[in-house]
Amino acid sequence: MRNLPNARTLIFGLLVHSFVCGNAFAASEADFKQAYAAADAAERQAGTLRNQWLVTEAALTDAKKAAEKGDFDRAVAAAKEAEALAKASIFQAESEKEVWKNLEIR
Amino acid sequence: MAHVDGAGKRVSMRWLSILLAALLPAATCAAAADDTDPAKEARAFRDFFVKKFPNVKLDDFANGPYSLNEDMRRQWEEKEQFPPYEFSLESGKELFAKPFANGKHYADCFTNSGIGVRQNYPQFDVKSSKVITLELALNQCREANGENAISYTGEDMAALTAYMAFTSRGKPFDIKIPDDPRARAAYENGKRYFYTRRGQLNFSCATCHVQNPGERLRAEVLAPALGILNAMPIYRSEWGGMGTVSRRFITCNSQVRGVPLEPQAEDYRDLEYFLSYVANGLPISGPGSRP
Amino acid sequence: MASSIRVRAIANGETTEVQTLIQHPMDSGFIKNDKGDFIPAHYITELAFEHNGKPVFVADWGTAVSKDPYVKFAFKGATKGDDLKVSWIDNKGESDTATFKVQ
Amino acid sequence: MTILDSDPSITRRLVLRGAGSVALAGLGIVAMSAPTVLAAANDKYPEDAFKQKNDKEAIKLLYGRTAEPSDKIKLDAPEIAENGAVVPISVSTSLADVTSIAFVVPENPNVLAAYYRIPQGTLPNVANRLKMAKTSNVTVLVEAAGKLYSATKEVKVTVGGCGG
Repeated sequence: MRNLPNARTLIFGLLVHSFVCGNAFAASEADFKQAYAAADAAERQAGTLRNQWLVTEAALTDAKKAAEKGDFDRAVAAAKEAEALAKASIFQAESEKEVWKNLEIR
Repeated sequence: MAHVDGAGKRVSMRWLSILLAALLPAATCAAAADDTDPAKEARAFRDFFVKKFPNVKLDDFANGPYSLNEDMRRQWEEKEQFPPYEFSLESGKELFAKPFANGKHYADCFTNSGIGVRQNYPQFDVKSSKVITLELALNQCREANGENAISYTGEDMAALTAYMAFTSRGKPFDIKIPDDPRARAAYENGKRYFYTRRGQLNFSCATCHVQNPGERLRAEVLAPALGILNAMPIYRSEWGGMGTVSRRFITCNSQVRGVPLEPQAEDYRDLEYFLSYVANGLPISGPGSRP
Repeated sequence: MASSIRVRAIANGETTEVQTLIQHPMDSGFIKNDKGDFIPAHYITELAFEHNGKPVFVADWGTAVSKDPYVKFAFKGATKGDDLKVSWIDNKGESDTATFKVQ
Repeated sequence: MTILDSDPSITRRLVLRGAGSVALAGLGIVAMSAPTVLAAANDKYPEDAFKQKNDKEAIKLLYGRTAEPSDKIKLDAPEIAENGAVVPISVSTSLADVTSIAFVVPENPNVLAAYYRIPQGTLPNVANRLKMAKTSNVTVLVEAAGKLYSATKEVKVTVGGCGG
C-alpha cells in the first residue's frame, strides 16, 4: 500500500513529538492559560477550515483535565501538543487547497 | 506560520517536514490538464477502475469489496440467502406507509410515490441552490408535513432509505447536473472533498478507495470508489446494524482521525453528489451488507 | 402480534429446506458499552421447530451465535401448506413463537 | 429476495427494534405461556457444557467421550472471516444415523457455540453464523449411530466478534 507509510510517518512523528515535549520546568496556571489559549485559537482556525483532528480535541481535553487537577506541567505540555497538532492540521488544509488535484483521476 | 516561542517553532518545523514528506510523492504525479467536463470525468473515473480490475464486470462494482475478493464474496452470498438487513427493510416499508399526523404520506413528497426513485438522488435543487440527498429529501418531507426531522444516522432513516433503495434495485444511477453554475460548483466541491487529504492519518477518500481498493486496511478489504454508494444503506457486521450514507461518511472521517462534519453538511452532500454522478449507469444494489 | 421470527420453508420433493432469521441482540456478555461497562449476556438458549406436533430440529445456543441469528436445516416428510411451528426462549426467559406455512 | 411481496404476515410491526436491551419487554406475556415446542423437546439445555472454557472439557460434558476425526464430514468455513461477528459456517455429512451436531470454537471465551439435535427424518446438514473472538480452529462434532466424529478447520479472524 503506497500510502500507508505516510500514516506511519505521521504517527511516528507524534510519538517523537510527545517525547521531546516533556517539560523540565514547573508550569503555572498562567502558563497553562496562555498555552491553552494559543492551542484553542489554532484549533478554531482548523475548524473554519473544516479540518480538525480527533487527536487535537483529545489533547485539549487532556490539558483541561490536568489543569483542573492542578497538574500544570502536564496541562501545558498537552496544550502545546494540541497547538502543534492544530497547526499541522491547518497546514494540511492549506496545502491541500491545491495539492488535492494531483490525486484526481482524469 | 507564526509561532509564539522557540519550542513551538521546533515542533512546527518537525511537523512541516513530516507533512511535506507525506505530500511529496503525490505531488510528483501532477497532471496539468484542466479539462473539467463532468461527463468526461465520470468516464475517466469508470475507466480507471475497469482498467485496474479487468476481471470485474462493470455492474459488479456496485457490490463493493465483494467484487474484488472471492473468499469474502462466498461469505456474502451465504449471508444474502437471508440477509441481516431484512428486519430493517421491513421496518422501512412500514415507516414509509405510515401516515403523518396530517394524514399525508412520504409517498406524497416523491415522484412515482417514492417507488423506484432512489437512483435519481442526490438532485441539485435550483430553487434552494443545494444538493438534495435522499436522506435530506425524507426529512424535508417530514418537516413540510409538520413532523420533526429524524436522525440522519439512526435506524429509522436507514430503514426508510433501505426500503426506497430496495424498490429501486437494478435501476442505474441517473444523476443530473443541471446547466447551472451552482450545480457545477456543488459537483466540483464534492470532487475536491473526495480527493482532499485530511485527519491525522493524512488520508483522502481517494487514498483508500481509489489507490488501494481490494487491499486490506487492517482487516477490512477496501471498496472501490466506483459504485460505493449503490449499496447504501448498509448493514455492517462491524456496527451490528444498519447505517446510512451519513453514518458511513462520518465513520470514514473518524477512521482517518479527523473530526467528522455534521450529518448532511454541505461538503457531505456535495461528496454524495459527486460519487453518485460518477457511478451513473451502475445499478442500485441497496440495501447492502458489508463486513 | 409482531414476530421476531422469519422463516422460509420450501418443499422440494420429499425434502423441505428451512431457513430462519431471528431478531435478537445475542449479547455475549463479553462486550463493553460506550461507558466501559459490560453489556449483560442476553442470548437465545433454545430454538425449536415442530412439524405436525413433532420436533424436527432443536438448537441449543450459547453466547457465540451471531446477532440476529440465522440457521438452515432440512427435513423430510412435509408437503406444501403444512404448518411449521417455531419457538425460541432466551437466558432472560423471554420468548417468541410463530407458525409458518411450508411453501 | 421476495420478502416484500410474499407472505403478508411478514410485514407485521416488529417488537424487536434494533438491539435495545428493553426491546424484548413486550414479549414478557408470551414468556408466561412456555412454548409447547420447547416442552416437547425433552432433552435438557446443556448449560454446563456452554460455560466451559476448554474444548475437551466441553466435549466431555456434552458427550462423555472423545471424538475421532472423520473424512465423511464436510465442514465449510471461510479461510479469513470478513468479520468475526458473523462467520458463516456449515456442515454436511454422509455418516448415517446422525443424532446431533455441535460446533466448538476453542479460542472463544465460551468454547461451545451451538448444539443441534437431529431427530430421525432430519438431514445431517446445518448452516449457521457464529461469532469468533480471534483466529481459531472450528471443530464440528457429529454424533452418529452412538459414536462421535469430528472435523476441524482453521478460520483466520482479524476483526474479532467478541469485543472487549
